[in-house]
Amino acid sequence: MTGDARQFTATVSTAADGRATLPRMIDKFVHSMADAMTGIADGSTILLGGFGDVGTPTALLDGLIQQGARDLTIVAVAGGRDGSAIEQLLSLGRVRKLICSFVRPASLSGRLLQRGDLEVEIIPQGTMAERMRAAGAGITGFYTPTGADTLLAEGRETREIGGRLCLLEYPLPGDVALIEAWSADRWGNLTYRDSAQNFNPVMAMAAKLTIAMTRNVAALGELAPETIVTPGIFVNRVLHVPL
Amino acid sequence: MTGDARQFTATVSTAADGRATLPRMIDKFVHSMADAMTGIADGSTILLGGFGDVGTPTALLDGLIQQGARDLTIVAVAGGRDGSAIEQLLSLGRVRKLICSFVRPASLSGRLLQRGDLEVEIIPQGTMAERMRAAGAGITGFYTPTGADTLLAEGRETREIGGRLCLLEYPLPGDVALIEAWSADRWGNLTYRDSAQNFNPVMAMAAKLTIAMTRNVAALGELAPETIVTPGIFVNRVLHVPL
Amino acid sequence: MDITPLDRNGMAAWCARDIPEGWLVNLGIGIPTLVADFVPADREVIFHAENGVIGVGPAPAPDAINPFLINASTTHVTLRTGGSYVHHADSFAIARGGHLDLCVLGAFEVAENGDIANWARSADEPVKQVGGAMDLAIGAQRLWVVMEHTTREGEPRIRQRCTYPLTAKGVVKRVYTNLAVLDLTAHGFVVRDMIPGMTLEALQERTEARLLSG
Amino acid sequence: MDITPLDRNGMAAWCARDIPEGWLVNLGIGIPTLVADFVPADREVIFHAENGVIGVGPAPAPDAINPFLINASTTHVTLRTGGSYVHHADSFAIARGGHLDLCVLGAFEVAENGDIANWARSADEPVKQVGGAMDLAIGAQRLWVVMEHTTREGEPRIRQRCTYPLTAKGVVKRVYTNLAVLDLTAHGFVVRDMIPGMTLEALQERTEARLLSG
Repeated sequence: MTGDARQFTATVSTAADGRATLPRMIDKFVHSMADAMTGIADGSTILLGGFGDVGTPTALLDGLIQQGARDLTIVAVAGGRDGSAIEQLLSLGRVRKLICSFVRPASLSGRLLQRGDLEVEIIPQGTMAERMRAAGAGITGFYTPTGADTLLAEGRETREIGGRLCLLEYPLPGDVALIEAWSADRWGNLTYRDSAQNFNPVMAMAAKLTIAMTRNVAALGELAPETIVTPGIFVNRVLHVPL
Repeated sequence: MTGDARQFTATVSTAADGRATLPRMIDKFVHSMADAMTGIADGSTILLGGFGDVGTPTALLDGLIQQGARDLTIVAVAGGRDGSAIEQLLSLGRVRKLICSFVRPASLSGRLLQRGDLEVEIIPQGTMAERMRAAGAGITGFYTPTGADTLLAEGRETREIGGRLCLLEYPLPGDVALIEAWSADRWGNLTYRDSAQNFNPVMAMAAKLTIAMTRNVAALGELAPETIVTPGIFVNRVLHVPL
Repeated sequence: MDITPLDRNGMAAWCARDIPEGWLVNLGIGIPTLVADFVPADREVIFHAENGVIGVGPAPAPDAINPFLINASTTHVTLRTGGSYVHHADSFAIARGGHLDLCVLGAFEVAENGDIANWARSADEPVKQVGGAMDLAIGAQRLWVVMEHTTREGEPRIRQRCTYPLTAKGVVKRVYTNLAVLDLTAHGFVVRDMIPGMTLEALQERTEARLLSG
Repeated sequence: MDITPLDRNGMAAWCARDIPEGWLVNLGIGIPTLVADFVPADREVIFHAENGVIGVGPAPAPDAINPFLINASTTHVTLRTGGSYVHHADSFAIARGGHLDLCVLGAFEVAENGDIANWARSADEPVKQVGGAMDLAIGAQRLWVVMEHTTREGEPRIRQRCTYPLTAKGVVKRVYTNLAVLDLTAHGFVVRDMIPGMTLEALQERTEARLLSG
């Protein structure tokens, strides 16, 4: 007889992990905005996808405003135009800090910044994307020539590599990522439409809790494997918000 | 009248860049193995795609053997089984150094290594992939916990980040990448089949000269933009090698 | 009572039972790869392979092999419905970035400080088999090891300190052997399960590290 | 003879003529974005936009706007046949990794040591407009600048040294202004072309850096 664990009745419980031990199909869809926003704590760092109006999860930002979390750090490509959801978050006093690649003087974030009423960290756009990728990829720091010869390097650690001055950059992880997808299945696999990828796939990797709104719902297997840009393993919740 | 440069006859020549100034459609297809291998110099570092037999550009390796370049540094996932094209390169004495994540004791690379007749650099597989991505992405160095607590870290620069010991790793660029694609168009846009991506897209980014063999040829525009994995901007030459 | 140590399949099955639905799991080469065979097909566990497969499915029928679809052991596999592909850098971003709920590796030795040694039997060994083990060991949320309890010569592999070159420090959370299941806690190894007929005393005799009863 | 400085379109067209077939080119916001309009549609130049578009095509017809397809200026564009998309980290990997044959940026000032300043008029300026310019400036194979030769007040923008905060050091290769085209060489600025009626002396009067005749 060969030993076979299947004969034993004793099972090592995994309940200590806080996970259910009963089989349960993977289904990342939530069915209300309230469920999508559950548990976002005050003080969270929110990675906010989109570039311009494309790929921007506006409905989720509205949900975040409803949900009420405050003292937020918002990471986004820019400080938001007037009329944007970022402006609304700012005007409600819910943002402690803004991390972005630029701020328009003619916007609420620009005016708050000029008055010294908002903490803003400006990061070169490529470094911002790369810092989030590093967070998602377990890279604990990296060197880049970007910005090394500029004011942004003042007081920071630099190093010459290959004859080029480089800045040391650290990962930029999020507590939450809010992203927009074109289509999603119950595993959380996501596709994007045209230029609507932008920051979304990178932010999905970089946050502890990734919440996606999707314009379309696909059955599992309906999205061709070669068209899936964000594997569902990076996504925690999906909310269907039709176009 | 508004000034309009189109009225001028003088044109600033770009011939100083060594590029042709005459309009010429982008067409990266080459039509012979000899053309594909042109200019690979002795002493080159060759990034060699594939994992097992999948995505491995065997025909291009045969072409490299024919082409005759020597004193090569080969970067590949492993040292090659007996019967592989890597073994053939090794047995012809064309390899000065092998950079890989493991070597099988029962292979020519293993036997050469045991005899001290081959320089081998062993890199953890994920670090190897990331070092090539760094080369392609202009990241001049990065920190990773991978291997930091091991023999591979001996004598190397480490740094504690977030309470974790990390190793400093540098980019791993190639002079040439040899890769296999499933389909390609004249811009060099590439798709891969199933698990045949592996190292290929990363190596395409990391080499000065990327040579792809493709199993299929597509007209420009035939590959759906959302299925293109390697944009043609990373590819220099494409050779059609039907399955 | 006679004791019958588990064979490779038995160890794999023991481990498989403890993998809950929904986890993303990487299985190392050797016995760990067998674990997938003992996870019921209707339990949605997502297996990750280093060569960029997310959602590795069971072996194909011999007449339905897809030559472009292999796992990290270069064995032909299938893709589970819902699965997808990434390239090697993104695949290891998954591993290193903490996205694996679990990695199961084989080992030469594990120690009560959580160290694992699985790639070389001595520092001088010329032929080094690192592969992706170091990236996986440091990156996964949990590292479980499946291995024989002792060497063929009867030497212990569950150590106070590893004697072989390390793969990673302080990462092992659980060990499945052909004799027992051990959890690694702040106090050391705790015996969670043993094969029929095995006693804590007999197990301790085959183990260098001190064992605590669960 | 009267001189008529070029307008924005004139500068863009001047630059456009010098971009050869086959190059991968990123155009910064402002005048550089106009450059694409002056590259003939049958000349295969691949335009890259930071938001992950490779192969930006011309503006769509007003009734054929794709709301999901914009360039880095958030203007609606089309995708050229053969174009594709990547995410933001990969898009800047293209820029930083040296894959752009050319980047064309606007600037406040450039200097004879190749420095460029294009994001802030003083170190104390609270509202900073960095965007992707620093990544593009350090990464492209060639950086060309398109800008007015002087400020509205007649102050020179072609400097011995930049007076505004730098975007990057030593990267500028060529400058297109409304008056001239200057190449940056090891010896400094060399005048490659001037608008009709302009003389080297008159141009030097509007330029702080020393100009060499081409």
